[in-house]
Amino acid sequence: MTIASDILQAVLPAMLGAPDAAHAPIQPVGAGAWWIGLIPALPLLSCILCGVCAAIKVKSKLPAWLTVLCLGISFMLTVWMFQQFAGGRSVTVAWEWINLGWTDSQGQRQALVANFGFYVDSLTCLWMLFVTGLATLIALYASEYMSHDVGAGYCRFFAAFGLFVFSMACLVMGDNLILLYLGWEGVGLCSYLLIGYFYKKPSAVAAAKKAFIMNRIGDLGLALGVFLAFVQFGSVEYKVLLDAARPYIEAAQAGHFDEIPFTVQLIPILLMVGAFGKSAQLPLYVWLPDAMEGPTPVSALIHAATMVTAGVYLIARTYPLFLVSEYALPIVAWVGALTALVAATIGMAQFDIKRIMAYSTVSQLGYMFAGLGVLTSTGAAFHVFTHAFFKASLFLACGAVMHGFAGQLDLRKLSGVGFMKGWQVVALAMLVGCLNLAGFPFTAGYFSKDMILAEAFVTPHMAPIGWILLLTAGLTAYYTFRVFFRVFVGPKSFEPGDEVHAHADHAHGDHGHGDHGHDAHGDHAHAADHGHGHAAGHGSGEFHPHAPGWAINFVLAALTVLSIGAAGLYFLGDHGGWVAKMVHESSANLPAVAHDAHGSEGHAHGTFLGMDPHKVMYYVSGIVGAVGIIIAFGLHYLGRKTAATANADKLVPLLGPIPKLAQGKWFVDEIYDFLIVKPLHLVSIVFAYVDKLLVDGLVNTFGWIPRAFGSGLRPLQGGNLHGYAVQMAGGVALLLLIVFLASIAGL
Amino acid sequence: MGADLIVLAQQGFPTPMGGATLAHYLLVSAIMFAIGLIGFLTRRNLIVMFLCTELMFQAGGLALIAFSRFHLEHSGQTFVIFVLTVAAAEAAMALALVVLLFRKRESLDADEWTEMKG
Amino acid sequence: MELVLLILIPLVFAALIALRPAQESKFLAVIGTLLAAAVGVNALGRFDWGSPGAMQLEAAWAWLPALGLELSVGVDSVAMLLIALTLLLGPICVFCSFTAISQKERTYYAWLLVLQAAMTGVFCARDVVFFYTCFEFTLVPMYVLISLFGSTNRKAAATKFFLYTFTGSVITLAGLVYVGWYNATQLESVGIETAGRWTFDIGALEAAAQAMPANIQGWLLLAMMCGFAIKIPLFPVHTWLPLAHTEAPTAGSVVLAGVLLKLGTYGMFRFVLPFVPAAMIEFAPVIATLSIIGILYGGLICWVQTDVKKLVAYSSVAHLGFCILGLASLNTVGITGSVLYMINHGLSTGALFLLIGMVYERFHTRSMKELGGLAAHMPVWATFMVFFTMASVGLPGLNGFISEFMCLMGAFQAGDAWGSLPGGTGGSLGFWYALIAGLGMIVAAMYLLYMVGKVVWGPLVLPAGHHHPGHGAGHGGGHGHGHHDGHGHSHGPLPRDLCEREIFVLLPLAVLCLVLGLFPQPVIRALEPAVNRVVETIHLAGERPEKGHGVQASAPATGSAPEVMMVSSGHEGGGK
Amino acid sequence: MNEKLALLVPEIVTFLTTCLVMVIGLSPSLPVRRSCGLLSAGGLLLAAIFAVNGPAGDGMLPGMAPYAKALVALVGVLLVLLVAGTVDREEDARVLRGGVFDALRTNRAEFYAFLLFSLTGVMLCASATDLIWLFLALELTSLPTYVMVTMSTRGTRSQEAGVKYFFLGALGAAVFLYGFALIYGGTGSTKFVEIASSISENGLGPITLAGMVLAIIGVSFKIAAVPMHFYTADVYQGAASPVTAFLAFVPKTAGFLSLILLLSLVGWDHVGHASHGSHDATGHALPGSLRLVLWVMAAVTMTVGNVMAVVQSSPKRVLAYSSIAHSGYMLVGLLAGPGDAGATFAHNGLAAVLFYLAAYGVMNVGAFAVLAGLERRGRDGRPVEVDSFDDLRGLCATRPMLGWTLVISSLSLLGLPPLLGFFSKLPLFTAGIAAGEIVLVVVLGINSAIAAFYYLRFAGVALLEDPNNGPQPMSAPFPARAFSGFIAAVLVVALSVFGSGLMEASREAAQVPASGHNAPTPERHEPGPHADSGDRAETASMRIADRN
Repeated sequence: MTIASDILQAVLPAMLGAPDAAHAPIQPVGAGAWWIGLIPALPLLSCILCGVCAAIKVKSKLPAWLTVLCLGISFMLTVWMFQQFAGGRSVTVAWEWINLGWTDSQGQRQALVANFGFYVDSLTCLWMLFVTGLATLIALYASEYMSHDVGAGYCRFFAAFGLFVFSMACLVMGDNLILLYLGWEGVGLCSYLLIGYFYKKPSAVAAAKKAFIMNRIGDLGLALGVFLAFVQFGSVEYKVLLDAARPYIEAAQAGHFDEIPFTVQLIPILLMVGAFGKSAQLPLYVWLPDAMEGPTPVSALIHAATMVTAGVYLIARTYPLFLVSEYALPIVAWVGALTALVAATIGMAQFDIKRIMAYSTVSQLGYMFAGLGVLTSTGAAFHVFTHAFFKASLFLACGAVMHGFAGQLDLRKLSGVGFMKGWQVVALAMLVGCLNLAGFPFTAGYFSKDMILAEAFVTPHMAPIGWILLLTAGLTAYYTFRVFFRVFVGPKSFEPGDEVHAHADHAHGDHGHGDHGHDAHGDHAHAADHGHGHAAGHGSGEFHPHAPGWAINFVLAALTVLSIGAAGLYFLGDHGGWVAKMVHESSANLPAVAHDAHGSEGHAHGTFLGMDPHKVMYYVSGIVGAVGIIIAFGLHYLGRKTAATANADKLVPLLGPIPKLAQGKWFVDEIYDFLIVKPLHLVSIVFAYVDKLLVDGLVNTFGWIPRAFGSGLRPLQGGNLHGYAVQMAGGVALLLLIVFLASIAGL
Repeated sequence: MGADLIVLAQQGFPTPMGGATLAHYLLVSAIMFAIGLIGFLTRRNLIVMFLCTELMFQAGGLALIAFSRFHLEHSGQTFVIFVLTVAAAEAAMALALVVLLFRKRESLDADEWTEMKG
Repeated sequence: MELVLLILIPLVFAALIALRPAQESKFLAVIGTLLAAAVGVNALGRFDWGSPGAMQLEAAWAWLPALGLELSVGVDSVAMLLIALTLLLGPICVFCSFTAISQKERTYYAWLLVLQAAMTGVFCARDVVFFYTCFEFTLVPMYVLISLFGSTNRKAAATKFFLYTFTGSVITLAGLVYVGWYNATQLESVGIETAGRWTFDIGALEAAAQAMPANIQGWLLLAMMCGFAIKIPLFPVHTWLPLAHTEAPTAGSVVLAGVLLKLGTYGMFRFVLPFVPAAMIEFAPVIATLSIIGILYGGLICWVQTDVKKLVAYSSVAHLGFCILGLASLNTVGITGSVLYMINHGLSTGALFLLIGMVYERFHTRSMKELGGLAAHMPVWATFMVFFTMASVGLPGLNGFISEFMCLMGAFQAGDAWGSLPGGTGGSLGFWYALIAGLGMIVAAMYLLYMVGKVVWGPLVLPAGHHHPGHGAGHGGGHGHGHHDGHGHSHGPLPRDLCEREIFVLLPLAVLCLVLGLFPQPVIRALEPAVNRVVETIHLAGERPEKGHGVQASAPATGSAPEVMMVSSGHEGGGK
Repeated sequence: MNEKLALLVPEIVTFLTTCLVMVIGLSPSLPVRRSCGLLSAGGLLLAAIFAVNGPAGDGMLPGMAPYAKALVALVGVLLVLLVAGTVDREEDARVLRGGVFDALRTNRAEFYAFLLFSLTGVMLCASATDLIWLFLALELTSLPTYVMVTMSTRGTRSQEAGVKYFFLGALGAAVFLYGFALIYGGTGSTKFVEIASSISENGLGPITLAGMVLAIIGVSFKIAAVPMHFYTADVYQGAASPVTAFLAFVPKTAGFLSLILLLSLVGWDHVGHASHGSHDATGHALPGSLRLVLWVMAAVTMTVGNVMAVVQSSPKRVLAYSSIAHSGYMLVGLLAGPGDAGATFAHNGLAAVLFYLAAYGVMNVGAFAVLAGLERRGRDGRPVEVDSFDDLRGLCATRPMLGWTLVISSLSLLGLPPLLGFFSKLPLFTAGIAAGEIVLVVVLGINSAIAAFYYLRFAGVALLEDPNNGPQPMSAPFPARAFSGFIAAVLVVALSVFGSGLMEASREAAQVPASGHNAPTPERHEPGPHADSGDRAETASMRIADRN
């Protein structure tokens, strides 16, 4: 009868790969260990320590080491947590946060309870492992990357960094939706602070603001979802919520969505709005590319690996709620697929390598959403996991380039970087990352993408999504390798950027220095001042790119290894690998249907061109990826003599306005600006005037009335005895008349 | 109310008084009052104005006497004596005031005194 | 007795300040406010947090007994917490004025203390007239502070402030007196203990007002809201607030935002909700709609301001809209959120005004066109600014979040559609109210980040005439000379960035913002019984809409049919 | 006859003082002449003591006479202090310079005598039991004030004020005299008791009604209520400030006492005429037409007074118009009436009026004392009164005592809690609401807010403005004036804390005897604690019965 019920009926039995998960009773919620609280606490501690460093004006790399240390311990604790608690469900309550009770109309006691507590199951562990692990590595990377800014800015950076990890930990580990919300907005704040790290650049400030506000739009949806979840189930705690949704799952599986209350079905739709905001999905994705204004480690950690996957996490965490809604998952799937495609098309036409990576992030997030939507939470989670590593490594490689080439990110101005001295590690990391992203066979990205693609074709009615994703996979491979072929191989050539922060730009954030530009140059925008000054100072041709140091190389190497190694997870354990096992043990699992047969037979529900998608997709996606790479090779490597031009340029005129539009990001920002921001601003101005003239004017009118009356009556007080007498007599007469009339009226 | 007034007005005095009823006296009294009032409102000479107020006082006095007779009760007449006294006192004051004012402005026009207004 | 001391101490010190030389006044003010705070701490300690819903620390003295007045004080947890807020802001206001106020110090500090006494009085009053007395008397010190120590347009602002709020509250008084009369004369036959006696005791009048027919309750609601809505201020009677804020001195703005506006919301909590529950149920959508208009309209106006202080002032309109929305939701979560909002808004917005005042003291401008990128110039200030902005935005983990979230949640819960669901309370608001009010969260982010983006971030802009201490040597020579505090500045005692005193003023607020954001539960627990008391009242009124006389519940036999008909027709009348 | 005399002891004491002052004032010795004021004050104090300890009156409201007399005498003391130096200033100075004393050129004796006469008149109003008495008392109150106004300064303004006051006053007197005549005609008696019983037996006939209306309107000249208010601003401005203070209190008190008495002839318990809220089943209200007249008068009076005050630039004119507004407020109390038999203070509108009179007297003295306490050199070198807000600027800084007196008085007049003005307005609220006049109470409330505008100006100018740069006004060389203001300010504060006694007194003063023409409605029970007032009412009625 409906798409979703078909999907469920078809797929649910198929998904029950692990028989133990299928028939296991609902696990009781156990008590966690006290030290779990340390996992979020340590990053917070590092944040506080960095704040102290700022206060006592530390001028060394101490904040970075403190952060790395704290995050490292936190990571180790996470590993321990994984060993101790994965597979079960446990809650550790740090303290009572909100507990407000009342008696409802039936005389029942109800309470809004949200503790500062941590819910640990496999999903938590899965997420926390890469969050803390990557955070540690990237902090290490940043210790070098940000070294130009040692001082207050350095402290600020690492404080926000620590706070981010804390917030992310709350988001992932929180045992209720409100704590998740805390983490949710907390990561948003850190994102805001870090995007706006170079706060003298108006574009950075604008980007930070945009990110926060776009996220807030999503947050509103999330908040409403939380409200509705509470209203419906009387709790915001996972341990109640997830179990409370279970009774409805059976109805959903039977296709009887009309038996499920509308409010229950509405919850996931509201929650998903939040997820769209945080994970940069249509239509709220526009903030993420702009967020690249932040320092590259930030882009790597927050805007590629961790924070933006919070939306995926949210849906995975509340998967039971999504399963009982008729439209929620199809919407998620479609939004994800379209986002993947749109972002990929934009990514193809960009020249700024960091932006390309940003769009690829959006695109890959779309993949993950599509994966969730086509009922492979495993695939989505796996893709999150692999993506975290390879995308971080890609970003960090880009960051290394940016660091080394004075902020140069234009792929038309860089070429053959991989052949320069000291850049081999970067180039290798880049290559591995690109292969992963392109879905080159036997890379981690290949497996995780395959899982999603295959399920898209398996799931009934979702084949169009499969096709979109397949097309996107090809586009992804193309634009990924476009970057690689243009920047890292080919003739050696470069043009340094205009931002030489590596040498002299102590201005960022170091308040003491911030104003020299003013004395020297007057009112120019600050960042521009520096640019001009230094570009002139270095002269043309005198620029030597400085190759990354040990920290950057180490981190890149580690990430490269990890992203290769992540592929191995697919083979750990059976049927989908380690990640699948983790997911099945958690709330993201598709629950068992008690009554029907299960096993791999169910896979046959959807086909890919008449074949079993699970079997052929490995080849199909591998071929698609390879085709993309080959096209990129042809268009951007073959016969390329300079950095600026390539064979692809000849193609551009043939495509008409499309490349321009794609390069202009389909002008979505402009459309938003025109349709929403401008009118809203206009309305605000109108309101301001209305307030001043109408609302306040009305008040002033009321204030003016007595005055007007008084002025009006003044002539009656003409000072003339006769005038007074006449009026008195008139008044008497009038009163007598009143009495007369009143008497007649019978008063 | 109007009807009551007519009934009352048509009642004769308790003892014949040449056919004059209370209504006649009241009418005269009212006319006196009205003349006084109109005079007060229209004349500018302070002395004339004062006389007009006296006329109004006496209109009240006339009404009192008429009622006193009507009720066969003496307090109204007593009242009139007092009214006359008060009127005399007022007259004395009025004259003093008028003299004072005349000295200042060489005029008895009430409209000369409009310094304060508003 | 503590409560009376809390009122008396500031008054005594105000008198002392008036009598002693001007040089001593600021120290006397410090001592006075700190002493009051110490007594307040003692009162907090003596307050029995085990039964926070009950009136405690009560004391009463006869006062014009012929009029039935009583100088009676007593607090429940709501009042106690608001008193604590008042007492906290007292020393802060004094400290923040040390350098800002250099003339007429005696007048300034004395009136500041009088203001504190009056505000404390409002919160601890248990007698309507005493409440009203303090409520009105806050106007005088505020009037003095604005019109003596404000900026250019101060006279007009002060007058408008005074007259506007005064006009409204006179009508409120008429309404409350009406309740007094009702209690004294109309309730003899029904079984309310305090009825039939001329009294202004809040408890007694509460019982009396609840016993009123619905249509009269409607009128009473209107009358009471005249004063409270203006004070809050609720759209569309808010226009005095931006003006007053913009013109007021820093401490004035802090008190205004921190406590004075709360008099209105507290009044609603203390009088409107429990007095006229039936009418409140009926008019909740109206009040909620107004508050939502205030949220969005005020927020959007903020967005196009260029004066920072005006922006924050309008943001109060928006914020208080959330507060009222919470009250109008008429359920525990909403009202608790609202009460928390009263405290939180006082902390965060008060701090924002302090911060703006500190900048104003240095640059004598508040225009965002003339100020920008101060993070480079005043990093400590910028840190606080961002912190308190985030508190004001409602960032989770800071205080603003809990209250805003709960206000919205309350409104959401109060949906008629989900009256029977476990988390729903039923009511006349619901999804759409929460959704549209929730847009205010986005708008809040828009305007506050716009402000921060202009003032804190971005390229450094200082007003003309405020050249940063130059190094002359341009780039090369500049390194390492970054911390020439105060060098080259024309305004004597103030360093470039915040001095210790200013940090000392801000720190407690920041700490409280954090603490209330992360550990709100003690407060919530304290509020729960007090709020639930009110909610149950409303609940009772809602359960028996057909019986206008709530008291008839206790004597069901008296509810004869004609009377019921009359009351129900009155009910319709009240709805118009 | 003799028992009647006992009731009049305060008046007699005042009158004797008057005689004494008239003689003393002509003494060639300056110190003796100057003792006129002290002597008057002493006499008034004595009168007040007699009034307080004296017996209740025998009129319609037996308790009102002692209260009103004491009130008038005590406020009179303040006024006597305030009028110090109003007359004979130049004459005294001439004598001091060595000039020969000329009894013809001194006005002190007359001035104080007139003052005391006028006060005597008010006292007599309070104890009036007869229309003739009332008429004479009112005239005794008014006539001296005409002279006082005219002679208060040597400028033409005083004379202009005098002529306007006198002529319009005469017109008003003619109106109420005619009204009295009609009342007499309608009821056949000038005695209040008989009039009241006639009205309660025969109803309010057309002639009596017309008489009542005319009398009310005529007497409202004294209280400066619309439409008889036109003289107020000009007269108040023209008279010297101390005399203005006198005018704002004394004739107004006389007027309200008379109005209370006149309305008590009709009574407030006309059941069934009340058209207000149906929830108010007491039906205690005046007959509809009178109610309507008073309602309109009250609403219009307070509104006109306030809106006119808002646009004035002279402080004295502001106070004059505000005085009109205050009369409007008090009319609400009058309209509300005494409430149920034995009603508490809060329900008793008449008590509210009586208390308001006391409060207004005190606040009014405070405000005018400040104006009287200052002066400027005129163009001819003579001292002239201050009559501009500029002269009041920064008064709290330059002359703290006067300044704070002004601030306290004006804030109190504004009705700001916790000052006396608020606690005198509150009973008007309560009584108005108790009488079901909710709309009128709201009008009253809004008017208080309008009034805030100009009173705030007084307070603001004195407290917040910086002193004038130009020539400063000087203190008037009569410390008694400032002293009276100081006492008034102290009283304003003190009465707002300890005013309960006065409130109780005014409540007792405003008791209408229960044995009146209409028996109290049976279902309303009499509260116990006020039994003594019942006793008093009973004795009064017995007395009435005796006399009959």
